[in-house]
Amino acid sequence: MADLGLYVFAAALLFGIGVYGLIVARHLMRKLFAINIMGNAIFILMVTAARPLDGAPDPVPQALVLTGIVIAVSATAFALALMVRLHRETGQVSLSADNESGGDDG
Amino acid sequence: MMALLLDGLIVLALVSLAVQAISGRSLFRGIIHFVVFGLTMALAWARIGAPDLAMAEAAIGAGLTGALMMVAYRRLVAQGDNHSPRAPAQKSRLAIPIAVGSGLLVGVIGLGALLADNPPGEAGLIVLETLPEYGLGNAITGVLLLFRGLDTLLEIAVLLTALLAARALAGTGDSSATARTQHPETPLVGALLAVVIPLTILVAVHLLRAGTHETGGAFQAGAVLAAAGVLLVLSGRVSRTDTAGPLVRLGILAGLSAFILIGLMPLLYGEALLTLPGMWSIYLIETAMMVSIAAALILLFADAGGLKRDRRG
Amino acid sequence: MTAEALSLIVFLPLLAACVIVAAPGLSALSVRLGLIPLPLLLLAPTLEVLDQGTYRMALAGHNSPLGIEWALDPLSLLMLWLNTGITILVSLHASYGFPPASEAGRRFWPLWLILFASMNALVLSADLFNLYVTLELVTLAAIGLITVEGKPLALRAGMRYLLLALLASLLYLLGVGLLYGQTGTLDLYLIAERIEISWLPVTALSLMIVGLLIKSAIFPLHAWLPAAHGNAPGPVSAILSAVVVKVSVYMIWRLWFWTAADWDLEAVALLLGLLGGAAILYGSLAALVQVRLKMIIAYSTVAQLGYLLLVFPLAGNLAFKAAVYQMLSHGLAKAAMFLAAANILHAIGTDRLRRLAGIDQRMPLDVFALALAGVSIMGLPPSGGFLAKWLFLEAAWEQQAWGWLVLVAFGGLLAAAYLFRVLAVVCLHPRRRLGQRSRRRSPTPASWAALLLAIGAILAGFFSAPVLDLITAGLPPGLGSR
Amino acid sequence: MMDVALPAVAVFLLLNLVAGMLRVYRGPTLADRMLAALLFSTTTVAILLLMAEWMAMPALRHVALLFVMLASILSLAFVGLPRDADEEDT
Repeated sequence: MADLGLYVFAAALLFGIGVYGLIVARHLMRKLFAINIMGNAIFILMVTAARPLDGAPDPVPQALVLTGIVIAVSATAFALALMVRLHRETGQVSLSADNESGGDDG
Repeated sequence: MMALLLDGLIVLALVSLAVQAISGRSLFRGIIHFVVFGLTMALAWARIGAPDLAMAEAAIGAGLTGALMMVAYRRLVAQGDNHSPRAPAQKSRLAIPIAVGSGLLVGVIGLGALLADNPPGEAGLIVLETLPEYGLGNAITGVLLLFRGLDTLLEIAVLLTALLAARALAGTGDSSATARTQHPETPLVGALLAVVIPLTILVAVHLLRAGTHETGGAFQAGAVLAAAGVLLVLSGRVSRTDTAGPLVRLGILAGLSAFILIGLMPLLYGEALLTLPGMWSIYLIETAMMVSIAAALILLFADAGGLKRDRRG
Repeated sequence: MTAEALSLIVFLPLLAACVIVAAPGLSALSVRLGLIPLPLLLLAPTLEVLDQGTYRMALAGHNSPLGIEWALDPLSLLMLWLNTGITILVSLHASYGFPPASEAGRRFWPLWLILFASMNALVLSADLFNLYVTLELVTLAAIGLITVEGKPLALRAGMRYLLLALLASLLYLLGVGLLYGQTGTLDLYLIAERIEISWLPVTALSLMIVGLLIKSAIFPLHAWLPAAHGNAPGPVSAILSAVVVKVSVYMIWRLWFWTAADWDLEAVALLLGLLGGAAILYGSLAALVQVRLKMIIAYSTVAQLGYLLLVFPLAGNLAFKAAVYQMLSHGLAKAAMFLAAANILHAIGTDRLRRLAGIDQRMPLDVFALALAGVSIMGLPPSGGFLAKWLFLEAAWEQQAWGWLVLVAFGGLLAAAYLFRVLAVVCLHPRRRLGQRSRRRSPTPASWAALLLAIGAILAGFFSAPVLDLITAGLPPGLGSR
Repeated sequence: MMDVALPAVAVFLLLNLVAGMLRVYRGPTLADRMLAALLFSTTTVAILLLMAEWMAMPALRHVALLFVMLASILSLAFVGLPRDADEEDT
């Protein structure tokens, strides 16, 4: 098995990059990249936070991460559909526009 | 020494790909970088010693997420999104401090957890201990289906919900979504399909079967199957329809409903909810889940309510 | 019996959702089958809890260090009743806006039933990771419902909600991973026994709580709520405000009072209380300046959620009862308000306040429901909201926490201010003309659904004894004595 | 001997990957990027197979198999993309 410390380091960097992207990026798809990258960082930490058994990572966190990956892709798929529809309705692919409380037909 | 170099290179690639995906100039390149990031992530999982995760990440995290992103990008372009390639970044002076701070926090937490002198996870030990009783070789499949089945059941429900919610979005509003591009029949694509499709199905079934004793499982197999479906959609062999035919509906629901019905069965003879009655039920549920995952992902990709075979195919 | 009933409470609505997708022709029937039996199914668990106190079941026959367990105690039982009762009444309303047999209904009902089932599953679960999965299911189904009509404002609100919710889940998930690494289990009661307090578990707990605070829209992490709740279809707004945001507060309570029962975290408790106080003030003031009825109600939710956090600094028997009671009565009242607002919006075509003058003559039932629910939100006797706030005042008085006492009282005044503003416009302008806007009428049962919920919120003030007894029976460890 | 040689080859292949990344970055045409991305999957398959041998983890061969399947599909997905959107950036 690899030196896990290095991967924890990677996770920290990736999480920071994801946070930066989430704040800075305008385009919704980039925000989704950012969230997925943060998710990967957290998945790494979940596996490394548990002590390995028999030289391999603990199977329980691995199973949790597997579930997490499927949930992440489901949420991403829905977010993409939402983004496409939002663009079709408003011509925008970012959330920067305001006046959310306006609108007559609520 | 070489191992360290290898890990270092993987980490370096991960970080630079992440930076590129987020801050690169063009969105299209961002998607490519994100996909390659996912592939590199799979290498990282392999190095960490988690081949199941490597496979899931490659198939679902990189492959299908990437395909979904590309098709969404294509729809944006078709809808006339012309500022996306150069979307300017928001200016925020706080962004860098917050990012550095949260990265540091996560690093400290991660190192703290790595270095903490914990006993090995008791749940994990129980898995390794009791798994042979069930005749399963893959601990992760065991956790997903035998020991923590509810998580898996609800996870399929999450996928179904995402599909239903996305369909609801496409179903309202105008009909521009139904306009499709023509697919000219090209000889190379036809030849490729003739080889690839049977192979994919073979690989999917192999992965599914392998899931009980070694790396693999319903999710990975479903992703491979979905990839085959995506290929058929892209090449125009299968075309989208607005409503699902009975077969497609069955496919979408097979996983969740089979899991629920089999999970409720033990209540009839006084056992605990979701106790799986035998190996046959594991195979049945896994197959149904594979079909559902594939169906849901293909429909999400095609932005379609249903699918039908094109006459040419 | 109980095991069977609890299994069906979760799986019956899910199966009904499957049937609607599989056979749209059966949708009216399966909506009924997925909802109406639920109160009956709840009887067995209720008797069990009244009799035994707590009921635990290990799913798949694997109990806790590894397997997932469901734990039914008085608090989760109350949450099940809250969810079931409100969902069924709101469904009555929704069956007019989204007829099950229609195209819109076929999009709406599967998500609705999944949302219902997932909240039941969440309330029952005693497993940190399973809670994560159920919470994701709740969130995705909820956002799917917000955007189901495809209106631009709702789409944007849903997108913002989704991004924040994903971020929140990641924080929660990181905490779960850390706690598993520390304890080798995911059972939230077992973790409480095993954990040794150090910086790592405290960090994990904080991450999870921050994630859940985002999901429950506690000030200053509330930014997504008003737009999402104010622009969703009427029944969806009702269920979002009444139950969906509550389940993540419920999770915070579970983590705080059960998993971290023995930790001494007074500073964090004070901080959470201050956030709650800020939410009360900010939400109420923001509600005062809104121009749309649904936005007023949505900001009112931000304010009323703040009360639920006062239980942390005032930790004790009385405060806990007050917070649970606030959760129940606010659920009823807020669902009633949103349904009434949906009826008004449907009939008038807008919910801008200045165009609602004089509708009390045309829509007496809805305005009455709005007013009754308002009584409970303001905390006027004899409503359930009054009782909750009274208990808060009593708790603050007993601990001589004058600051909190003033805050609770002042919050009630502010609520009165923003609600009377609404009622004044609606009832006291007889001279304004309604003009051509009186096109549509809401079906009477839709109004009755709102009225029934509002009456429930009032009755909660009268028939409080059994509920309070139940809460007392289910007080968290350590709080019972104080 | 093999313990050094196998990771060394893997490192070499990874360096190849980095070179390919440069091509994705610089383009200039869509086809260049697509070919580079294809190179990724091929190289990754090789790395995974090396790792399977070196880390004594035969399961990684399954992962490699899956990579092969996905590569062909991703490449087709690339082909289906519109031309007008991205060619202006060189």
